[in-house]
Amino acid sequence: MSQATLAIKRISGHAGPAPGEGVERDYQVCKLVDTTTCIGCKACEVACLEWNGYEFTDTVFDNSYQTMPETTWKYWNLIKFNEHENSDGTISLLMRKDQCMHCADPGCLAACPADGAIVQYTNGIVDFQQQNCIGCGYCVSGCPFDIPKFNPATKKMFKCTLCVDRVSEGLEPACIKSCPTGCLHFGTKEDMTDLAEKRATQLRENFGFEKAGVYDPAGVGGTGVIYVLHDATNPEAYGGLPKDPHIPWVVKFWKGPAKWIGNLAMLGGILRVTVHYLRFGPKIVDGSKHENGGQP
Amino acid sequence: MSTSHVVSSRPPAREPEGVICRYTLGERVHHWLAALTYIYCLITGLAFWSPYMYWLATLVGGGPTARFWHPWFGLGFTLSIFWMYKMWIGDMRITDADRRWSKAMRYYVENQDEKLPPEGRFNYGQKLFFWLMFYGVILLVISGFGLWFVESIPWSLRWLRYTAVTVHVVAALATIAGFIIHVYMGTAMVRGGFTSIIRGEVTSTWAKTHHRLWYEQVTKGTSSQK
Amino acid sequence: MELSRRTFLKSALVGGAGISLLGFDLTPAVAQLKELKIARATETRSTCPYCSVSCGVLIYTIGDKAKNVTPQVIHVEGDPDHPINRGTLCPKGASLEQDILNPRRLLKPQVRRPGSDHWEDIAWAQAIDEIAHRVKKTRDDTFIEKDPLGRTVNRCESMAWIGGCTDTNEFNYLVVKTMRSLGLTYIENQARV
Amino acid sequence: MTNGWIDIKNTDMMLIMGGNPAENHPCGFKWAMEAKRNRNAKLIVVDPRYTRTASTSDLFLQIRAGSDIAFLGGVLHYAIENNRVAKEYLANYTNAAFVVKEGFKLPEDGLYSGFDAASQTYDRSSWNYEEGNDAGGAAPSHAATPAAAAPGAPPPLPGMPPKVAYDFTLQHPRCVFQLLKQQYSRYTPEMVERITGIPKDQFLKAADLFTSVRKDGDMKRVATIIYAVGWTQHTFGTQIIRTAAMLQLLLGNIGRAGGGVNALRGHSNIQGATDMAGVFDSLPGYLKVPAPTDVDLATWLKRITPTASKPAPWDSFNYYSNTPKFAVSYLKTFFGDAAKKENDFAFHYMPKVDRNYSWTQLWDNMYRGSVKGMLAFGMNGVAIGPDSQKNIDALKKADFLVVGEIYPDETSEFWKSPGITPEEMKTINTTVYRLPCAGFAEKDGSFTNSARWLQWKNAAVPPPGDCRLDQDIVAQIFLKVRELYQKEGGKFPDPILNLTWPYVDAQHPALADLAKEVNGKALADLTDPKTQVTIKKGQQLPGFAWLKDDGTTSCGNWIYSGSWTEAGNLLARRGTDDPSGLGIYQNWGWSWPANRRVLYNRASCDPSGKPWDATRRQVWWNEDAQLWVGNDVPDFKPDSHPKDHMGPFIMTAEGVGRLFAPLGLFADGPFPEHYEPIESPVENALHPKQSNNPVVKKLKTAADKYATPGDGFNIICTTYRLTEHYHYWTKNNQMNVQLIPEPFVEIPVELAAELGIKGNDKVKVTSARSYYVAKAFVTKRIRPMTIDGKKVYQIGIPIHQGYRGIQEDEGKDARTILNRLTPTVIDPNAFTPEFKGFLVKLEKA
Repeated sequence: MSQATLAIKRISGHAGPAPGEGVERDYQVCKLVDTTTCIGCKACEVACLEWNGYEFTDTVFDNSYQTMPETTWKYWNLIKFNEHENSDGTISLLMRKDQCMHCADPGCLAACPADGAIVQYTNGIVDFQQQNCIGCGYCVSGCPFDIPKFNPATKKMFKCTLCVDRVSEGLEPACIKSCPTGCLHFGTKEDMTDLAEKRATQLRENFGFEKAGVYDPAGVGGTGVIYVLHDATNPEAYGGLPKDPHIPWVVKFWKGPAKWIGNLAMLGGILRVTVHYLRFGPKIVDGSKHENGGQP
Repeated sequence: MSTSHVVSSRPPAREPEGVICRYTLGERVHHWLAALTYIYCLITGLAFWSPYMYWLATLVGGGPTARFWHPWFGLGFTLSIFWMYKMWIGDMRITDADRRWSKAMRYYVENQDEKLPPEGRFNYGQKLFFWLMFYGVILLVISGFGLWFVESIPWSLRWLRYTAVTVHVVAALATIAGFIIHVYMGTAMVRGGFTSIIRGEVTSTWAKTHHRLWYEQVTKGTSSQK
Repeated sequence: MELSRRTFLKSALVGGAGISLLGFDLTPAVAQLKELKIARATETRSTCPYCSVSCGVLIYTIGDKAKNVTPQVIHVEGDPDHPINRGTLCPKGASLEQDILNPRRLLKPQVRRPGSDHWEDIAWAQAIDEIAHRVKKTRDDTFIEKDPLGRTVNRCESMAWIGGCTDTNEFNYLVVKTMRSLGLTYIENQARV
Repeated sequence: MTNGWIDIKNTDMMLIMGGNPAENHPCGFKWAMEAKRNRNAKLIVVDPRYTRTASTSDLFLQIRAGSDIAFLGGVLHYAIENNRVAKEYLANYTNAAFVVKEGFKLPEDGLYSGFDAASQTYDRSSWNYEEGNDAGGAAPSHAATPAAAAPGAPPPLPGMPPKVAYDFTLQHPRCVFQLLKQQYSRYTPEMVERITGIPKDQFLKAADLFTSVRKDGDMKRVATIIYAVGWTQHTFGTQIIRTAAMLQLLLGNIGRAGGGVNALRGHSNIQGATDMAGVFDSLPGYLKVPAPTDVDLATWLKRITPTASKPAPWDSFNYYSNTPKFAVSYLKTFFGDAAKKENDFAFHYMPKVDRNYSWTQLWDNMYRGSVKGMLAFGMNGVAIGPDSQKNIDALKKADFLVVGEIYPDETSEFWKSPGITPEEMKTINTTVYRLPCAGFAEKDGSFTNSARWLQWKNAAVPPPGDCRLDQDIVAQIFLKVRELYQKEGGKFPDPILNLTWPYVDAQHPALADLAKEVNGKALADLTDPKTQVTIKKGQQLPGFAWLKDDGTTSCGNWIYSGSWTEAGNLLARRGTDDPSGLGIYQNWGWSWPANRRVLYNRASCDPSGKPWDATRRQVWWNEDAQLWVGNDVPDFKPDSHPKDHMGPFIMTAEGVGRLFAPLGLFADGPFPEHYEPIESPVENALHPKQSNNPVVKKLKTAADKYATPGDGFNIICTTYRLTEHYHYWTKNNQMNVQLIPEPFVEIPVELAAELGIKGNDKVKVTSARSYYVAKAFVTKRIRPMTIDGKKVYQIGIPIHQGYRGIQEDEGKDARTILNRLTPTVIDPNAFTPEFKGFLVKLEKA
């Protein structure tokens, strides 16, 4: 995997720059999820599980078609269902594929203290490297989308890899391939943004969805998964998609200014006591005879 | 309380002017329990704190091991602090003497101890450190649980995660500040202090100089007992 | 005593630096990319057995068809060349691997005897022999050559064949061929319901 | 499907009704989404529930289950009233201009002319065309012909006049168009609202949107209608589909890219099973089974071979006039040298059928004790129902049951179904053989999809354990029976002994050999007199045009002829070229008939042979070549000049689409009429005295019970599949079970509130037959309805559970075979049970 390190542009908990930062040209990959053509069939859920080969989950019916309440460490891709009542009294069944958003500015990576546990490849994929993960769960706090999940047995965090094993071999992610209606699409960020904007325009102009738009939140630097929504003003209706997601300011502060303030404070403390010693010296009770407090 | 501060039964020290037992064996054990657990948490905590210190985790067995033990050592530290609290609560209350001493603290810093009003068994600074560690550990342990079991905090209560992170960091930094001073004073600055927490003894002079009120109380007690 | 603490710290620091200097990399390895699990597996083209869309599926099996390999399914996904599904699959099609490798599969012939409360294993040869005898006896006992009006009907109304939804055309043909030759009239299929 | 999956992308307008393709055919549904994306096509969904298909619709209407004809009839009425009809298409390609016999009566009172109440049947002789010539004004410049039989419909009975009276101006009071107009004049928006529960304004919105493709006489735009078993599983199911076909003929949408009436079949190969005559009433290729009245081959052939019936100025190909060639080749294939001209090609070997041996009758007769043995291969009759308990009770009376399966199923374990005590088990004397079969990945062979595409698949792994290939099992049983007849003799052994068995390994017939046999081969050297092309004896035939009625060809199924020729296995072709961009894929697999992808594609051109829409050119008349050419194989006589006015519907005797279905085509009327389901909460608003389909007969055993609202059964229950599961199969698959782990009943919020039911509560649903227990799914996606002034609730239950599955195995006493609830009444034409829309009671369990 000698070249693989060059495909990394950010590394969590890492002192110094990542080996691939600014080294090679690469395109940003992106998943487009057009919720207006999602039929909630869960093919993406199955394809994800089949490809990644995790164990099955015992689920319980809970007054919904939704497979389970949230994604889990071994279920990375979940369609969230919402029987949404429209303003005119009609019903919409809103369905949205929930998974890692592969933020350009990933909060999980920012929060992670373990060197190399989270990496961002030059193509934008944010990937967890379980062998380096220390299971601290800081990524949970860093993520504005509630994505990283903890496997209590192995004490490692897991989430969607954007099928990095497939993508690095030139294939599309498993979920994308399976999607029957083409609600999922894969390509470069540029192309997907273009496609999404065109679709949103079409929805506004030809299908009467005046508020249709694209969800590509700037708060996290844009995402590697973008959505087309019938109503972009109300992303919360789509299974709680945050309206303006960003890395929690606490995490930003903690991993940013606080780091320097803390480090300076610690360094300052050490410097101060050193200066103090040099200036005032020790307190010696019994004169020079017994430096060590008069002990033998 | 005073009964615990008996003169060592060990053979008299070289200087007959006398040594006084400052810390019993139990006190020393607890101090060092707290110290070692704290230092472990400090090392691992610093490793998690900054990528430039992540190598510290390698020194103690690697990241996952560090992550595994950090909360357990933290719990150990908490317990030892609580034990100390039980042990020393009587000595740690802020008294009028402390208030007087605090006003003259500058002299202490500048090694002009002769200008200081007399102090009890622990001076005001030591007490401050004690309370800093005591309240610090409470915050650390509570926020620590939030970080330990972060995945069990539901998304709707995620503000708890953020609070936990903030509190843990702030509390840790505060204890580190105290810790730096404590270590400096205990090892480099106040000669005799380090030995006292190792061996438990100080000379009478030392006691008289730094903790006159305590010295008087102890010697009075001793004479009355002996 | 004097050395106790500072010495320890000093040696630890030097030791750590020493480990680094000696080439022990303290930085964990990064980017252990997962290998593509189907890279060299055998790919067989098939058709999904579920609904009538007829999605093309690729069944990946262990090995390269070399003699000394027993193929087993490791993955199933859509056939991107298939004009209808173009590689897509639904949640049923996407789980076909679990259909092929299913612990609930029936693996040996069984018989439940009259009045019994359990299955018994039966050898294939015996099962086929018994079934053939029953078919012949039932047919011989009830075969109708002429209806009450004296018209030739040559039919057997006392046995039924019901065929499934996933039978191939060729199997259906074989069924129609054999069952019609036995004179069966009750030949029905999932297609009816 | 008249068209195909990919062809849906060519449409401008979709009406999805009686189907839920987003959930049940997701990968085919992509093409509906493509039409929306690329053509701004609109999607109208009409369903009792707001389904996942509805979630992508532009307009959703909640309809009462079983009132589809009223809705479609209303749209027909709207189209005629608002002049949204394809006039030229209608006049030339349908039987609109045909004059119907005097004496024919429309069902104002619910009955057509000729009804006999005692036998509950119609004398259909008045449902015929008038014999004669032009009965109206002058003929239009281009004249045309009729016919909209669904693919595979049987040829009509003889009896139609060869020369039909006509009025090309469509003004004659007894011409089909005028009768049609009169018939649906009663289906006003107000009446539609009374029957279906769809508010008038919403109905009008839908009718306007759907018929907008013919706004201002435009012929370029195309609409499609997509349906599934939500239409077929009714006691008037065939007639719902006919209404849709008529609407599409009226709008000129049949035969065109992006148009048609598209049945989405529910299984991978039930299209193939129907083609191959896995059903009692046909022989391969939709040849009608011989009846006792067919005393010899000639009588049979005369009965099943239609003769052309058309207006004198028009031409009709009447392709079914070739029926004798298909039939004789079929007999030759089965009986080889034993089928000789002298013995009527062994016609007497064929069992003669003169009554209904369909699915429900089968179980009924087993229940009555006359069916003693059953071979069920991949067919879970207990779970499929209807009235699963009746089927269980029927099996208790059988002597033997042979089940070929890959999983333990309800049918093979009927003798230990929930509720059977150890004592009762001892009294069940059925011997059950359960034979482990091979799964799809372990077999090769071909499936025929909903769009009539035949595709070959390959085996990836050998069968596990002691499992055997299904074809081997059937062959081995048959050969053993044959051996017994050889040794011991028995009743009429001739067809058994003389059945051809030309397979290399007799005990293991290769599916490839069977496929070749199905295609057919020359039994003697054949020469085409026109082209002088010769086919040597023993060679595979290039297609059904080569079939002969003199015994010189064999062919197992004429519509599949051309699929495995001397060029090899065309079913396995993988050509991905699609030069027209219409999604035709001529070189992928093979499509019947003759590799045509869109049926009746001649109708995609105007009478002069030019495509209605130049941007979607399927076929056209090439004046230079004097031939029909195109991107698809013309479904037409290739050299028939447009001026000859041959009808584009070459499989009908009339050559045109049938708005009016004459004579014996349908048991219950030449036009569809709204009837109520057998169990309905209301009376028929059109004719309360004739609420139900008059020719539907209820079964009469003690098990066959039917409910009325008077008995307290007043909630409509409909049944359906979920996208997460496939039939009764994936309940054995952990992956799918985790997606939907438990059975449930979808209940409207309002009804749940009335009954004090909360989501996830256990509820009990009771029908006149039995009961069902599952969790409540309280949803806003089903709304209360007002039917003819009465508040009516509908609930829905998925079909997928039973008592054998990961979640339902022994010990769990799972009363979750949905079909415990469903009634044993059937459609009089297709014999499909009425699974959709029956009455139940609901309570908290």
